[in-house]
Amino acid sequence: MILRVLFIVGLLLCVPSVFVLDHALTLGPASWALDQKTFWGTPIANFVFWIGLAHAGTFFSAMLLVLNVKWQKRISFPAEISTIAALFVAAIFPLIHLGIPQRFYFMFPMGLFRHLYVNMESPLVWDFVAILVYLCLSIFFLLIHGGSLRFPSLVAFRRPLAWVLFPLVLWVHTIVSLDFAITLVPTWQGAYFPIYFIMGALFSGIALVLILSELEGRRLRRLEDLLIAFSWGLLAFWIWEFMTKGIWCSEILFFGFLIPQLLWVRPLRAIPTIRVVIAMSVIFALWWERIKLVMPSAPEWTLVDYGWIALGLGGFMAIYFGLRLVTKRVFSDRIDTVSTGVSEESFPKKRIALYWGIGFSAALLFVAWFMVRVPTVPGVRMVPVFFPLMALVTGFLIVVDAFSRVLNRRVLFGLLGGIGVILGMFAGLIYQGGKTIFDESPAIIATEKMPESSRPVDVIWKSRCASCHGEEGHLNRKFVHEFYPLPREISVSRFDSLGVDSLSKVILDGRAFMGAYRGRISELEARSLIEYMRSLAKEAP
Amino acid sequence: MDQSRRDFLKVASLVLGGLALWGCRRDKNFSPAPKASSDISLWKFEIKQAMRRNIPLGDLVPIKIPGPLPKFPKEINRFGMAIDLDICNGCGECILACVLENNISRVNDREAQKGRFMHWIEMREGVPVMCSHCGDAPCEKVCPTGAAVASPDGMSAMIYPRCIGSRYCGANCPSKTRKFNYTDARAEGLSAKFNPEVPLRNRGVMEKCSLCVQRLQNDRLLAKTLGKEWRGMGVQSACAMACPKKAIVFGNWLDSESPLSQAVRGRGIYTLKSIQGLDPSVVYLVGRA
Amino acid sequence: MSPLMNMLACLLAMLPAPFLWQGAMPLRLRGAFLGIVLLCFECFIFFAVLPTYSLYEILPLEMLAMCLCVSTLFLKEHTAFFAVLSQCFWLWIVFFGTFSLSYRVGASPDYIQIAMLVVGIILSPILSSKKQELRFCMAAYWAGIWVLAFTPV
Amino acid sequence: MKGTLLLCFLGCFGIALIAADLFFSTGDVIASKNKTIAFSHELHGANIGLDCTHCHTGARLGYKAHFPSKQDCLDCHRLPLTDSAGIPKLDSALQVAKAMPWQTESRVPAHVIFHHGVHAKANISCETCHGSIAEIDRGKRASVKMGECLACHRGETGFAPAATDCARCHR
Repeated sequence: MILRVLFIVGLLLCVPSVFVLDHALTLGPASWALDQKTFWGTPIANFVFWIGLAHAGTFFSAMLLVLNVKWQKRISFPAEISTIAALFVAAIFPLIHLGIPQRFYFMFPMGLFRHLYVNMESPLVWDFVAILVYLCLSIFFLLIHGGSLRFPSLVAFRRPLAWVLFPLVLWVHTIVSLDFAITLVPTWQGAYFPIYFIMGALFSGIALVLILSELEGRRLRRLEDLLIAFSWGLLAFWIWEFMTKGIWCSEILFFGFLIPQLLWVRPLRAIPTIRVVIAMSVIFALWWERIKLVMPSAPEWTLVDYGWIALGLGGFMAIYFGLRLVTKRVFSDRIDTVSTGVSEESFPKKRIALYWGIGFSAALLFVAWFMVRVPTVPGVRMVPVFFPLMALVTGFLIVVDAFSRVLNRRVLFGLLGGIGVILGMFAGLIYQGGKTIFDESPAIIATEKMPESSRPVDVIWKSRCASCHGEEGHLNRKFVHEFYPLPREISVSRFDSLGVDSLSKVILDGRAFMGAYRGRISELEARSLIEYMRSLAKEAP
Repeated sequence: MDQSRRDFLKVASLVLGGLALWGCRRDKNFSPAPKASSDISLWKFEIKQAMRRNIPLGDLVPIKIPGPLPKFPKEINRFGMAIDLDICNGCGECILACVLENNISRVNDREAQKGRFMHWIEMREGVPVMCSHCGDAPCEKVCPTGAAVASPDGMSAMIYPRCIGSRYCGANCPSKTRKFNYTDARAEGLSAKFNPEVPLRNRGVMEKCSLCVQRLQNDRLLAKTLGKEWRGMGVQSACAMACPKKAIVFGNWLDSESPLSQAVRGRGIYTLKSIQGLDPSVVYLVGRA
Repeated sequence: MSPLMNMLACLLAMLPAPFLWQGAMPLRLRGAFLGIVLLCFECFIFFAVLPTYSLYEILPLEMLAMCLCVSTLFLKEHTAFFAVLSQCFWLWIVFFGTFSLSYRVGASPDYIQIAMLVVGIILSPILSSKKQELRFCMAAYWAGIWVLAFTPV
Repeated sequence: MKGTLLLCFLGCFGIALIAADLFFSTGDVIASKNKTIAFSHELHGANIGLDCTHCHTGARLGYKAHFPSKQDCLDCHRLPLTDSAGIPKLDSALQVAKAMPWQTESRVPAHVIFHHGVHAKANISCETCHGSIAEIDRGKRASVKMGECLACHRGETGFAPAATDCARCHR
């Protein structure tokens, strides 16, 4: 019942979100709090926040599965759905952030028809790749999990896939942290950011999963313990932020550290509302932390900045609770208590090792190809995309293997072929890129004066005189002899007898069949043309 | 039943009508685009407005004379500028010249209130500040698409059609001299094509001082057509040409005969403290060395 | 950072290791304990090291990583697994930390330290025998990584 | 089985990629013919050996190749040149023509500079981009695709490699 209510609340929140989205896309980045000094604003902060929340799902499903933590089964399915919901929401924000959102595909790390390659040194490219891969693998993981209800033999593939996701999720947030850590912005600096960001992401994620499990009517004491443990870890980081950069934000410490300490008090902990409120306070603290991190000195917020809250919450709630309701209806409650006869250990180990090998070689091949095409990029700067690409190939192979065991051959071929065609078409579209951009009406080419100062005389001769007089001064017989009496052959003696003045007059004003060139050839040029003709005459036999 | 259907239709048509109206608000018939004006006094007024803002300059620190770029060791040209602060009185003529040369658009009143001007040159405490064209430019490293890219001639170039507006370059620029096109200047009639050689920029792309790349390109192409070696002698940026006191000198750092090399001889070379380690090509001259 | 402080940091990092996984502590207490250990490391670095030292920002985390590495020697089971994990943690801190520094400061990552860590990750499953001497060897190896990574300013 | 599966996937991917690539690539641009005065490049060029620069005066030196002015035509057409029946028609058309009879829209976007002179200096013939005279007479326009520009500049089409730095052509 409560799920349904929250789903409707989420949908209702989507209504203002649509207006916010429309407003933001119509007006562009001018519509939220930015200026010519602060270029990254609330969308980036919200992106970091939501991608952090997304990590919780993977943490509870994949990481704890790998680490053999037993109680993860009780929460893993809702957590996985929350990952996908939060990832979709997170993916919206960087797109809105862009000045020209429709050009987002420029960040695909592939060669283009225009011989353009992305800048592999930029963390945004790593980000783009890593998040796409993360989204794909989270969907794969959920597919295997859901599919294992129908085909119990799929359970065996959960653990290998979890081993792909476990480092990937850490990698993704490390890359998000590098967006900031590599810059020259004083408040964004910190070589410790990768671990700091991962801790923050997991902290907020745990709080989210606590809320979600309360909504399912379950209480997991471990989650409360984890919340306390992480609050101390983050305290250490917040203090370190203060020690290294002098950043101190008491709200964050209050909501993010002090309030979670209430969980030590047993009677308070026993009340579900208190637990949820504490978790919300943690989530709020981390949201505010991201805002403070991205824009320490914020220009005045506009309605759009506040609208992101509705957009994020509405989108997340609509997707999460929608999916949750659907899965509940489809699988009833079986999904939450997966207990099949198949052992999770019985996956084909050798074959999985082979898949890792193929993934590794594929990523290596990509890096090698890229470094040949763009030799200026130092190889070590390609490391951040290396692992996600490897994970994508490996994960894809594992999923294909898993489903090839349970699905009908024809269905499988059809599915894979269809996916191949769709992806191929996308790749072709991106490879060709957009049409040539004529931002302005094309310039009209008409006769204009050439720059007269520096025209070399031989070029003038070729363009103006050679059509009749010939390039070498021997007449262009193809043209002249048919229709005109032949012009006189030029000779040095003739030149000297006529004199420069009278000859230049002929050039400028014309004579007999020769046209006048005044206005198209300057007097100075006429004189140098005569010099040129004289030199041609000398060379003539 | 009938009643409720009627109600539903009423509500639905109201909602649809509202949405249609909402959708029309961008329609040209509803809000016709203001007429573009190329009256220079409008730009002059805006420059005055921008100069009234009191932007702190920060410290200036001495640096070594810019040399060949490590990225392009074989190049014989590295263009740059020196701004003589002993002469400059901050009159702002350079900003106007820059605007007219590079077709820099105006901003609307709301943007002006927020101080989001597009001028590539900005007066900070009476000192003209523009992109320094760093040799080790942080903006180029973080641009995801390669729209901010180093040119062998020492410019840090901006390729507008390749820019997706991630604004990472602007965030990572320590001197904050990059300008983002927040407004759709053409739609609002705020831009004018003073110089046919320079394209107008769209909303959503970054721009900044280009070191008058069009002048360098034209000169280079002419020299190459005539088969001459090109050292950029005789090219001047718009701001250098416009400066009434000749405080801005444009030239080739690697050519000992260029006016730039002549002007900096024996002078103290300074730059903003925030970019001191980034090998800037545009520097300030203060006092004797 | 003076060589003395470097050695001191190494010792200090090993100090809490035996107590990390001792007894049956609830998860929240253990977490809080780890947080406080990290806080102590930070305070030490803050007072003992000048911020101009390029690795300053990641030193407390590196100390924590080494502490975790050494603490695996006192585990009863899964020693190798957790040794690999904590060395991966260390590698992660060093690699991505110096990676981001390479953009800002221009220094390249310390490949010797990274290589030693990778060797450690490969070696620790092999060396995970119960023999006391081998455990000592691992601890010495980690201390060696710490000391070798130090670059006098 | 799994191998065939992956082959099927990769095959479909590749075929779709090539198909989409061909589908979205832009073909040659054919301009509508100028109606006022018919002009045959073939008659003027190959037939009587006129250099392109006789009419397109900027082609060897300038930034743009330019179109001829009426005066440029009249250099030769002041006199009856052939016995062809078209000549009187042409004469009367030229009589009433504007000073600039031809105008055309540039295919080069405003943010790109293409300098004819520098390419002529590097011994790139006009046909390389504009096609043969017969093709030009059919209305083909020079193709301006960055991929094709760069293919030459990288030395992939047999010409000497040239600058591939963005700011050489973009502004």
